[in-house]
Amino acid sequence: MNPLAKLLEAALFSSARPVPKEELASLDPESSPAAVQSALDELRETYDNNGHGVELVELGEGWQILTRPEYTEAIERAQLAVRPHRLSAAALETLAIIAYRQPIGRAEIEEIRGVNVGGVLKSLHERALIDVTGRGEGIGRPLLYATTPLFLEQFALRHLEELPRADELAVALRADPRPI
Amino acid sequence: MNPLAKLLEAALFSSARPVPKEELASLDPESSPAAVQSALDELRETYDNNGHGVELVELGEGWQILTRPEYTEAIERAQLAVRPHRLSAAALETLAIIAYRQPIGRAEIEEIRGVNVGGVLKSLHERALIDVTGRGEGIGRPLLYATTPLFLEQFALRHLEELPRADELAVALRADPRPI
Amino acid sequence: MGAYALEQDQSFVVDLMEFQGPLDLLLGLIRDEKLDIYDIPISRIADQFLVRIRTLGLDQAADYLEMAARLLRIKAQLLLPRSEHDEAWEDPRAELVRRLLEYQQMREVVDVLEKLAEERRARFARAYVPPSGVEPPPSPLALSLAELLTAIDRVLRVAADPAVHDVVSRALDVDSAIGTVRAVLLLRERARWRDVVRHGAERWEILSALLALLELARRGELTLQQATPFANVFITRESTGQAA
Repeated sequence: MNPLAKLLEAALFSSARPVPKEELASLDPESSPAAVQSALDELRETYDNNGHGVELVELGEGWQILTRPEYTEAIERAQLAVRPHRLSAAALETLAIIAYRQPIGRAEIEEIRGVNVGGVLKSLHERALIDVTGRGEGIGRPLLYATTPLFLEQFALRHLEELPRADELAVALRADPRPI
Repeated sequence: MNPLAKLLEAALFSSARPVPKEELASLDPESSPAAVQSALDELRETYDNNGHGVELVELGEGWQILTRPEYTEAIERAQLAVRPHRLSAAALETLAIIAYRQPIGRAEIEEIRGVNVGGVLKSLHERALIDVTGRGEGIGRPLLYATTPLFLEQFALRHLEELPRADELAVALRADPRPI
Repeated sequence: MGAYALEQDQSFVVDLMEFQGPLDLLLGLIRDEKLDIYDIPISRIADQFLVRIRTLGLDQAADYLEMAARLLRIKAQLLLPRSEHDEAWEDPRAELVRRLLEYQQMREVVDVLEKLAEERRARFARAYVPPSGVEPPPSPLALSLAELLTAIDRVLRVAADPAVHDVVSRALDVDSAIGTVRAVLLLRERARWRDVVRHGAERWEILSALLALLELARRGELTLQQATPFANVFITRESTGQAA
């Protein structure tokens, strides 16, 4: 490919959005609009004729390199097979609170996190990381949640006492300049 | 290119991070590891020989397509992408120690650097360049830190063994100072 | 953002001074004076160290003061009289030399890392990531202790702040009510209205619970029975309903 086509390929590859032709032209002020167009044509033909898994397309907003649609399914399947599911930050925080304060009711968790945790509790419960262990005293005798044996297993903990104490954690994870 | 190479190209284009080898292999369950490797080689050679603006590199426990360095300046000038921030000297020193001595606790890092590293550890952890991997023996069972795959990725390393060995460094450790 | 975070810690001060800490400053002095690292004239270097941290304004920093104290201690130890042929005598500078060499080694690695990072920074990865077409089916959970610890840290930081309560009118929360009902039915097969709605519940809670019961009955997870109007509502878990 000619040098301008290579530059355009690199630029299109590293841009998060389709790139309008004027922006592509600004990559090399020496090149005429006609040269930019012929470089785009060359890039497109390279992808089409040499058998590539990607193609160059012109969308409303500009030019973009996209993977060919016939590979989408295989790619998504492979990602799912290999990339494990992660808990959301909200779920982890809720789990952390339950681990340290169990048994604990929903209102108390919401008090600490400052947001509604109904949906999060539900999904943690569905994942069998927490369980209802009883009911608390007080108004409405709230359900109390605790972590399950699966929770320990998932975090490779032998028992809950292996979690750091709150004060240790503050020392370990937080900026903590020595007193001068 | 052969069909597997095209599929691999599409998969590598679909990811902003290096694609792990297992994921590449599971794209086509019929293909042997040798076939995957030779398709990767074909893809790399295509990029190298046919004059492309991108290249295929192996790093951080996987494969990734990256733009060639000669286009970086033009792409940045056209504001199509920006380079990430440089790490501070404090961050680099701490990372260097962790990379060689992992898993390592905070006190030991501070002993080598001669300064408090609480804040640096926290920011490295937030940037996912280091991770807590367990707890050490001894008083307070300190948290132990290790580098992450993202560390390898950001330093374009395939594995930690690519860093120079201690005996390859100019400064050799000598046990005792000369007698006075 | 990352750079900003790094500037927050105290190493920022030292960064400004172009020294990464007392060991770095000490190495600088040794280099400037062209001294032999294995044979440091401690008395001279200790005095210079004190002058430098004073002029650099580092004489308040704990790490530098600690090193100054260490140097003065070594100086004092070297002044103690010792016999000509004392086999057991250990050079009090040995530990300092070891640390200086170790630090120098590490700085060498930093140079390597810096070069690698620069090379990687000069290449861009694909920025556009195609949106995934389908809602991913539940795949095995990947949980790391580190993630949990970070979450705890976030919680602690937030929880340490004084709680500020704003009174807002709440919308219905059927999802959580469904969770409550399911949780109750995990504990026992039959439950009553009172078990899923707390005494003195607010109107939105009562409505949420009611809608939750109806929804779960519709999904076949439970059956609702009421013998007569205004009598107790019995909630019975369906054995075919979802398992715990």
